[in-house]
Amino acid sequence: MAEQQASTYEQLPPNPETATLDGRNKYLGFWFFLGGETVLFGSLIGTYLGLRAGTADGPGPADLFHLDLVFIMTMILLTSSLTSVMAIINMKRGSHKKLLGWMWGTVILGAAFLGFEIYEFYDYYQQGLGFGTSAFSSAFYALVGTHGAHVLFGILWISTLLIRYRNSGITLTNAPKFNTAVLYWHFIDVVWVFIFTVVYLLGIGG
Amino acid sequence: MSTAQTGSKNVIWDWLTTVDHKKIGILYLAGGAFFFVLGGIEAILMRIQLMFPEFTFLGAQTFNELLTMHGTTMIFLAAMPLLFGFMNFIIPLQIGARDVAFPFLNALGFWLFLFGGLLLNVSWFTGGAPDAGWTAYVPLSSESAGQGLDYYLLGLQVSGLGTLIGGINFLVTVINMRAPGMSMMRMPLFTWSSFVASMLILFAFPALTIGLLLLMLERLFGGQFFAVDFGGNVIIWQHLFWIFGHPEVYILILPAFGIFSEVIPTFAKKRLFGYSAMVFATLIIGFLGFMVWAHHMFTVGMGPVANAIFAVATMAIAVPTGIKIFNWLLTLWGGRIRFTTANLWALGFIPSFVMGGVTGVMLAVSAANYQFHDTYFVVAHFHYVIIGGVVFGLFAGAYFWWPKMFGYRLNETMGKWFFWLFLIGFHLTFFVQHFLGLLGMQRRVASYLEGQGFGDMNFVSTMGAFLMSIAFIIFLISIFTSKKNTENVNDPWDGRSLEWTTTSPPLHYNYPQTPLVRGLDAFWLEKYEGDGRMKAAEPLGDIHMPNPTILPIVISLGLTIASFGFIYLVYWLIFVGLGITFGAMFIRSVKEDHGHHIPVDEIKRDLEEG
Amino acid sequence: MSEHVDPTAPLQGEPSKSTERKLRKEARVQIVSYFLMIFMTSLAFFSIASDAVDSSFAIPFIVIVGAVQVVMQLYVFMHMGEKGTGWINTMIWSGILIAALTVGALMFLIGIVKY
Amino acid sequence: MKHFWRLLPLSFILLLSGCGAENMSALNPQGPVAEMQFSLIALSLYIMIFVLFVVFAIYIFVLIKFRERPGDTHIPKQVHGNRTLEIVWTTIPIILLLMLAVPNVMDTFTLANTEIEQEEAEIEEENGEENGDDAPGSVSDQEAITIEVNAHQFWWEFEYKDYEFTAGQDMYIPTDTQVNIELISDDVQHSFWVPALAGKQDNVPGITNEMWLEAPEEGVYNGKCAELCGASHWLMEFKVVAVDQGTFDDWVDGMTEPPEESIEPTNEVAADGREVFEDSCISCHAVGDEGGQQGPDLTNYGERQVLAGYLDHEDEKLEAWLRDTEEYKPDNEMPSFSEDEIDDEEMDALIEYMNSLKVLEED
Repeated sequence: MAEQQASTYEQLPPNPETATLDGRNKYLGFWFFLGGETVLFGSLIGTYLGLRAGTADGPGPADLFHLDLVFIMTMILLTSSLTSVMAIINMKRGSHKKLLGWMWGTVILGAAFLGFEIYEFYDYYQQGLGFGTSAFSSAFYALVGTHGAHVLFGILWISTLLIRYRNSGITLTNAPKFNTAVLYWHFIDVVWVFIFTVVYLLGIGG
Repeated sequence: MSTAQTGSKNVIWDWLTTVDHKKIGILYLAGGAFFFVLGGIEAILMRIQLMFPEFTFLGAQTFNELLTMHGTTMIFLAAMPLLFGFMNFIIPLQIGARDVAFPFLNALGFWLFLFGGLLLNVSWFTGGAPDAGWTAYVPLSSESAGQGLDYYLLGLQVSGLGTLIGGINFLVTVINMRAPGMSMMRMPLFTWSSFVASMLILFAFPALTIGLLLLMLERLFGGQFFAVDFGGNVIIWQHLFWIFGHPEVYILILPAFGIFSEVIPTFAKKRLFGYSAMVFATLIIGFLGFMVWAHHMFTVGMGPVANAIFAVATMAIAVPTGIKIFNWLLTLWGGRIRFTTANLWALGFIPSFVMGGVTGVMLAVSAANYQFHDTYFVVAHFHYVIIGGVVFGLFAGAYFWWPKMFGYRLNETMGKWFFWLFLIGFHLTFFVQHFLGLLGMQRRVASYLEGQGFGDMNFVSTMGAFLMSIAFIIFLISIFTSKKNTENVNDPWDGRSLEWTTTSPPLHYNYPQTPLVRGLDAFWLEKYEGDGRMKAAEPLGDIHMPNPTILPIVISLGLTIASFGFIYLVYWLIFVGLGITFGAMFIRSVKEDHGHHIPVDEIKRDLEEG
Repeated sequence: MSEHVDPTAPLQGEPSKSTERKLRKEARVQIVSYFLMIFMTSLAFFSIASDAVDSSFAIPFIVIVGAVQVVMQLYVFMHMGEKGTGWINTMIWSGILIAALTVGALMFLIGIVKY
Repeated sequence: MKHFWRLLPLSFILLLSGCGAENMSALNPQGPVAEMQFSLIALSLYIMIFVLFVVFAIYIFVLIKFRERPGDTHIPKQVHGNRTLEIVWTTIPIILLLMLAVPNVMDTFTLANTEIEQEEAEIEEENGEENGDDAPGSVSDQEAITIEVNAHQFWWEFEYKDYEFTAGQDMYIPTDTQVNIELISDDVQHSFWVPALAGKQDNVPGITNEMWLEAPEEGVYNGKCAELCGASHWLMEFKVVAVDQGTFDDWVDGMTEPPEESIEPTNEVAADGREVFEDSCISCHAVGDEGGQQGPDLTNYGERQVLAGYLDHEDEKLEAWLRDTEEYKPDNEMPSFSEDEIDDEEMDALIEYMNSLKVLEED
């Protein structure tokens, strides 16, 4: 059975994250969770698109959005996706150190993204866009804020893993955990690409 | 690293910390039954109030709270958990697994449901339950005074999270945990339909989560999603609610269909007619279940094109449902039908549900729906499908699997009394309501005026409700008086699927050796074409099982505390609650728990005793 | 299963030759697609940020670019095209379908314009 | 002949339409809209009864024929399925549903269409009017009137857009004339339903919904709110009063310019009542042009079918209502008036005055 593919192998298992039944369950279950998250963000995006014209005399998208700042944020998040991919490739190579290194890179980039987002919100608030200013503002903060909360959770989650497994080497227990965390991170990125397009680009351009 | 933690000192502690799918299944059943009784009492109170025109048994406000809580309780806290109970107990047995894919999450799902349900009901004691209907349409709900609606929002959010977790767990269990030889197309129909229902849960509940989140932000934090004066739109709530709400009724009915697809072949002693057509129809129903939500909103002003499309899509659901009905009838055709109580419920289901189904098609006729919508016709329709389908399914499942779960058979005589009284009461209650609706009685009314001609039929309806209650009390009594029927419980009905190959109740690791499945209706195959025993897929050896843990309760408790913080906007309480939850999650993540092994000697000992 | 394996022991050894080759190739693919995504994002950005592009073209263009990037993320970064991902594809695409329906409904069927 | 099924003997339904209150039953349709909906109900019911019949017949046959008899121990043949049967019971339902779907789609569009000429022409065509040669005259010449229905917790306001006045609680309409209805709401969602005349549409805050109806006969039709809107949801009733065109015109005149008597009563008691009204009521209730709009317009209060939406139109009921509005309609916005505010004598005068508020000539 799967569990017997042990650490005693001469060679590394090609996919340590799915070498055990537990790992395969985690992998599949997490993907399904992401399927649900798709609908969750779909609902928020739909709400935003339905309400984005409802500015009620408050500022609207075109008055507010710093497209260049958001563009930089997008680049940062895309790059953090790449670093996490590199981390997993190194995990499969058996390099614990490089895994940790690339993952810390992801965390730092994620934190930078979050910092910019907080600055962004602060700035919009200064310009008169409170959460309750209009239906548009509520929907905007709800959508981007939920995404931001996901980023925050991702940062905390990955950091926890990195600290917990700083000395453990790559094991059949932590490989699935790193893998799911990275999947989660990619998903956040996917959602952001979509938010960048429909909220920011369409907000300025359409 | 494996720590052996077998046997616990304390029974209560044992149940609080269990991760065994069978115990969690029983917990779900107990919790669901509690809320079922609660919802039933709410229903009876409403029926008493409606017995006479302009009756003043209850105030209008109380009535609105009751109707809201009855709907919410029955859907979220009774029907779904009861089905989850059966799914938890039976699915791993049916696919030849020792446990579910995520035992820890399974326990977490249950405790979240329970705490969410209790939280919702706390509202009765804190100044008023939610009063805007189970659909909580804005702006009635966003402007409702008091904390009732906040309890609704937080309670459903917490229990909904539990349901979502449960759904994912079942999906992965079915995909990854099947015994050797148990291909997807050899799975019993109950497992199949629960699998599809879990898919619906996965995609439906996030929409509810967002709906509830938005309404919470609106009520508590000054959001303006539904505030027309600030550019908001009230129909967004209705879409989000029904994108969840319509699949929800299929989440309820599909597992019930699955139960009937187990019960009917067993008691007709015949293989399920058109197995693959049944699977296919289940998938189609699941798919179409997502395409039709707006038929709840025909009168809201979406426009004729939208109405026409959703009307036609809704009608289409009748086709796969019809396929199922005819397949059941043809399963019975040529069989040797035994009228046990379990089968009576299944047989009672067919005509009752078909009657609910045809009114469903009538409701799908959008132009005619302008007359039906929001009247007692609708009330009659959904009670016909939900009681005639889901509740009958639950009772059928209870009588069918009771010996497996508890090691004794429920008394058949009392069972038959229960069935007939309930069936008559049910039709008495709801049949007349079709006509009440057509004659002009709108739904969710706290009373009706004298001289509008509703009195007699409402009286009949209330009498029927009393009859149903009496019948249910007989059932409750029979649970406690049947305990001595312990002979022939392992395979009392000449069962067809794997769960009947285990002892009753099953050992806590289900199967000493994982069975080898050689075809559909695996056990029947071995009984009638083999030597009557399942072949083993593995040698007898140590069995790995997960450890019990208290963390699921701690996580759920934390969320409940945080919910009170949200309801009364006490920020430190929110932080304390979330701190407990995330702290417990952190512990779970950091402190690795790899379960324990049951030594082969102990298994041999169990086998000798069994 | 008489021998219990400790899943917390660090994995030892080297990846097999074929795995190593595969990983090396994969790293290349990932980096190339990363730059491709950066490029596409920039394209979308400039088509909006500069006034050079007409918005009747720019809007469908950025939506398509966004969609392509989502699919690339899923299939390159997240390996959704690999073997044994049938159920994953089923669930993710079902989720996307339902999310799309939701977005469509909330954009068009909220009573402001009747269809 | 789209509505041929309407001609079929509807014994079952006719039986039912006998019970229930007059002019408040979807089974007793008046006018083209309710009739169209009724015929769809009937059509779907027939198809469904056919389905029920087939299922029940097989069901009963199977249960009798294949029940286990004592001593029977045979093992039935394990049948896998039957392709032909599967195809049959997939195809037949699809055909039945198409029979239902096609007229439904057509009617859905008809009901959503408030353009009068086109509408009338269509109905004429469908009914195959007796006069045969489609004289585009008789009915269609009549111009449609438009009423904006604003639903409140828990009363109804009818703004006659063509005539620029507002009426409360009783919606007067001329017979044989298409009435276009625009539905709005300022507070929560309500639903406008006159079962005998037309199915419902919702009054949704922030959105204007449209529907139309037509009453062929004079009469008073019961209307209701069908969407849960609060504690007094069940009491949120109204009346549709269909009158002939002449009476309707008189009514419109009276509403736009109420009789002198309503503003400056000559009757002494009523004049006192007018004073009380000006002190306590007029800030919310209007008579003619004067008065607030927070409550129902009372210009024709004396001709109301019922008071407060449902109470019998009697002096004692009116007094009871004014003394304790919360008792009769929980959660409504109207204040109650104690004896300190309006003493008994004033109350009598007020009632006298209110009863005098009429806009139609006495018969």
